[in-house]
Amino acid sequence: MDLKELYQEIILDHGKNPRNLRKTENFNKDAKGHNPLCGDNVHIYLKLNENKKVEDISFEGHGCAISMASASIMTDLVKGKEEAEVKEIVNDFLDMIKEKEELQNKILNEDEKTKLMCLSGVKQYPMRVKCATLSWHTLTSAIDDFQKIVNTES
Amino acid sequence: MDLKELYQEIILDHGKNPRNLRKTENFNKDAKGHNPLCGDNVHIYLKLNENKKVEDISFEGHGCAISMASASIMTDLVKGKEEAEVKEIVNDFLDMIKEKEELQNKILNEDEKTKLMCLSGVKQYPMRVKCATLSWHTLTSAIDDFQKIVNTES
Amino acid sequence: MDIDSIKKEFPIFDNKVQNNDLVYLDSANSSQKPRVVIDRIYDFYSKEFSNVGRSVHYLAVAATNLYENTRTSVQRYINAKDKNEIVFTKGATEAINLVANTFGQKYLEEGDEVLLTELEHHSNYVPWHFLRNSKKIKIEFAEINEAGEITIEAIKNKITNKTKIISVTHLSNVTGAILPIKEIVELAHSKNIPVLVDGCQGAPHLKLDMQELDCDFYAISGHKMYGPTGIGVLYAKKKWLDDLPPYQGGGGMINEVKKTGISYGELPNKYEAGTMATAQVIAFNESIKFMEKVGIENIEKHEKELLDYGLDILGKNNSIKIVGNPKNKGGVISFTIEGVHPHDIATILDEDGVAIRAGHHCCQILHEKLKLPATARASFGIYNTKDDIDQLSQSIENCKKIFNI
Amino acid sequence: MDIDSIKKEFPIFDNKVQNNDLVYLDSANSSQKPRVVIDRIYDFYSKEFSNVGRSVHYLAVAATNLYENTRTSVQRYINAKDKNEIVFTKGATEAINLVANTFGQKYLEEGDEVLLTELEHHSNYVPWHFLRNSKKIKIEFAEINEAGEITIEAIKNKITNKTKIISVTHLSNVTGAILPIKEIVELAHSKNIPVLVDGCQGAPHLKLDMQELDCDFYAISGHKMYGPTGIGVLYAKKKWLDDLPPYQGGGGMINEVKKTGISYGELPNKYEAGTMATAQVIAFNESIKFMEKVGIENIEKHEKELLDYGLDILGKNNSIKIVGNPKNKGGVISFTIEGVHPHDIATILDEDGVAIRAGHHCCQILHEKLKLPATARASFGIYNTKDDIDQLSQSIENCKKIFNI
Ligand SMILES: Cc1ncc(COP(=O)(O)O)c(C=O)c1O
Ligand SMILES: Cc1ncc(COP(=O)(O)O)c(C=O)c1O
Repeated sequence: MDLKELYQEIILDHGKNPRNLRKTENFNKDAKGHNPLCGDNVHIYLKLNENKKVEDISFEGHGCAISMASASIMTDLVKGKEEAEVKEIVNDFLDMIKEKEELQNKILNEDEKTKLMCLSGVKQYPMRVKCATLSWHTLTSAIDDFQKIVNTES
Repeated sequence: MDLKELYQEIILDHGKNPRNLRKTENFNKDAKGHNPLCGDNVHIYLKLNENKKVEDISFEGHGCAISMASASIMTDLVKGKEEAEVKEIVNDFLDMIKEKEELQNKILNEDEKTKLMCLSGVKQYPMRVKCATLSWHTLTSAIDDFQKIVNTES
Repeated sequence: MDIDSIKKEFPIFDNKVQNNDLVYLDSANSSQKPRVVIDRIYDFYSKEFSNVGRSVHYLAVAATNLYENTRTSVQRYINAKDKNEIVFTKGATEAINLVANTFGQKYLEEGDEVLLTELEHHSNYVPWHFLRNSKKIKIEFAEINEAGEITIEAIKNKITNKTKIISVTHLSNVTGAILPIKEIVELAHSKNIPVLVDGCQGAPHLKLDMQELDCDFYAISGHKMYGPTGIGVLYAKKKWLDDLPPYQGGGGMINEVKKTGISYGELPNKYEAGTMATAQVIAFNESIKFMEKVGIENIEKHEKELLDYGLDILGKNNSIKIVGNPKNKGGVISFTIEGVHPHDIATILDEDGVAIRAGHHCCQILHEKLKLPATARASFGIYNTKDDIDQLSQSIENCKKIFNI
Repeated sequence: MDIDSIKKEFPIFDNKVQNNDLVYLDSANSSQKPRVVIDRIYDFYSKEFSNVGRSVHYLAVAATNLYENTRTSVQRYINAKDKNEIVFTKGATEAINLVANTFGQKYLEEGDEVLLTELEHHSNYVPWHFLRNSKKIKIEFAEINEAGEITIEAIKNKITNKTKIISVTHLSNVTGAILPIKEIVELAHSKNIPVLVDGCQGAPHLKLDMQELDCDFYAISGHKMYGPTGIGVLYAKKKWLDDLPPYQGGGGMINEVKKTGISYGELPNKYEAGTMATAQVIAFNESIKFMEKVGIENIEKHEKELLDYGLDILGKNNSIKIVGNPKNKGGVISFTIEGVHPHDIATILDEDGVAIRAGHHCCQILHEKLKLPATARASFGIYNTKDDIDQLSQSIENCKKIFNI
């Protein structure tokens, strides 16, 4: 294992200065996520326009560098995408963290993919996978309008 | 260990043909004993006369050769004794089974003691000690008018 | 199947017990452990020990993975649909208490009925008895027939519109009767009644398929499956685990905890409060794998052969009365000898190294019904041989001699 | 005391963890096991295995005696008055659930209050929360002071004439605060209120004397006392065990079982339903004997030295904030580093073989009060050395470097 791969500059940067760490005004979808193991919390706010495009996305919460960076990068990347595209990106990311070598989606460009792959270092740290995926699971809940709190412990 | 010591002729005899296996008419004291481990049951009936002498003693119940023989020999030996003497014999027997080499009481004669010592073989079989002592504990309860059912598992 | 080489995998048989070879015929009580299980515990404590699920350091991560691997193995072994339908408990007794308590809390009311059978072990009666006291429910017992079996009719006879749950053993630890679980479940489900199966004697000896059996709950003890003590499994359909309240409260089973309220964790955490029996769960994986390696079909076949052999030999002995004569029977022979109390039998057999059990086997209801205060019981495991049964038979002769029969 | 030779008795330290020596600072979570304990389990399964209490054959008798010997050892170790005041459970969590459930059933009614503290582990809150739901009781929390302690005044402040039981930790697994149990018990008893002590962190680190403490209940986890997983102890005064209803139902805890009713067994059987964690109980005797051999005074002294050394070294580091500053403190240092989340600290330390725990340590109430979502925690056991703390300190520096602090 290599810590440097986990804590790359970009992760540390997003972890320390997370983008979109605020609350979207007039959001029309939201969901809360919680990791009971460590107490990490995230609240995702989403504003979809009439064409189901992500007009704005933001989050509030606290957590480790990995979870903050993951939420930060995620919100950056899905902004402006359509709902269906967002879902594809989310699933692709979760598959990659779980088992796949590479991202498969054709929505993100290579730069964006490279950015996202920075989070793949977490695969070597099974207990930290939940940190990286919490905000993504929560985003799915927001889109699907699940009222239940997402809980990554199980 | 030696099975022959445990299953002596006298034990087998008392086990198969227990003395006093009946119910005393007009008993004035009684108690039930139960071993939840194996389901052995005994019910002791006692008739003390006005001088607190054991006018009659009997028992009902079922159990292994050891427990039946023990009840049989016990009832034989305490008949005609005074309440205080009975208690002394009971305690002496229980002490002997527990730890003492010999019986200490001066109430029983040598023949009677020899008979009682036939039960000492059980000391080498810790799980069977309860079989040998159930009726004795129950006799104590009867004398003390304990309403609680005696239970030798603990 | 080569029993001799299987037997060699159980270190206990390398040692003499009071100068005798051990003839262990008490597996229905608890089975012996193969080397792989014992070694796994040793290695885990020696090289890998950590608590699971709570720390992020290397040993904790590794232990957590091992722990969850056992869940996957159990799921595979009993063919459960979902990994999270496997809850670890300290034993079958706790598993049944868990269901009785949580189902009782939520669904049982005064006058409701719980249907058991006369074959049940105390562990599948006392937990329901608690509800008789606290909730004023009734307990009904399906009756055995002459053969010591529970037929589907016996169950049907006792179902009323008040019956809220049926809880039955898979295989009687006294008569050996194997219950028609699939039929019972079908019948029960046709009336919307859930079924709990006490699988203590089923899991070590019968091929299991939860999706085919379709029961709602199935309780297992690890120590009867060549596994460690202190570990059991509750299989429950996911819908029940989602629906029922938690059983014990503590660390690990919560989601969010505030002074004013608590939300509970998701499956499987909801039912695993506090530090679990980590080492035992991890080693239990080896029991499952051991049984898979031997093959449950082979185990069934071998034990059936032993049973037939044993019934034949003991059946020829006129002094012996065998308790129950079920058509569908597992490797358990309970018997009495006229004139010798079962405890005396057990003590005398023990002198030859033959370990059997005597008493009511935690089935007082059955023994009362049979009008027998106690029975002697020989029960089989994968390591038993026909020689063991010959020795049993011979020691019984010795017993008769001592008692002049 | 020669720590090096004591450390050699723990096989785990013979192995590298990811090429590093293991610096195990997670003993408050679970302790490592000495060879005597591991060997005892191995030998028991290999040569002596049998279920206890139920069969009369040789192995069963021997196992039963070994099992009961542990009860005697625990009695001696905690100086309980009576052997039957020792009940074996699967862990402290179960022990607390047992008391909450049975005491709650019998004595708690709507509006009654249970008094806990803000330091409590979830295992000493959730079981009481169940009663808040089922019985409409109230739960009060004695508040911590600035130092992260619970004073006798904090308890006094929250006692009302509705307080029916007080349940408090002996030693906080986060701030390390040692509570004034004796004073709390005296105060409580003067108002006829029983006291349960969550002794999870007390038993492994402090000299115990039940007759002197005089508490009504004391809960212990074996796995934090250098013992196996899956074994715990509930100490309870005999009067309570006689008085309270049973907790789980099953084999072994009954007296007589009939279709119409059941009478329960006497102590200690009443609270030990089903097949217990036999091997674990038997091996736990070795943990007790191991601790007796080292000497609890020596353990206390050694851990105090480590604590002072650790507080000194970490205290000098300006980036580190230590959580709580109790006067009377056990071997636990919880801390935060400004700018690095505890989970990141734990992962980075782990890379050097330093095992600590990060999170809320099952104490969300406390963390909410402290306004800290999570903390990092180093906790000590008998095998830790000052070198371990030096390594901790050095790895923290590495952590700061990665995060550019
Ligand atoms: C103070 C305290 N109480 C209770 C517990 C729960 O103990 P267990 O998980 O062993 O049941 C722990 C340990 O996790 C603890 O530290
Ligand atoms: C049929 C049956 N049910 C329940 C039990 C109880 O299992 P345990 O004691 O392992 O909890 C047993 C074994 O003793 C059994 O044979």
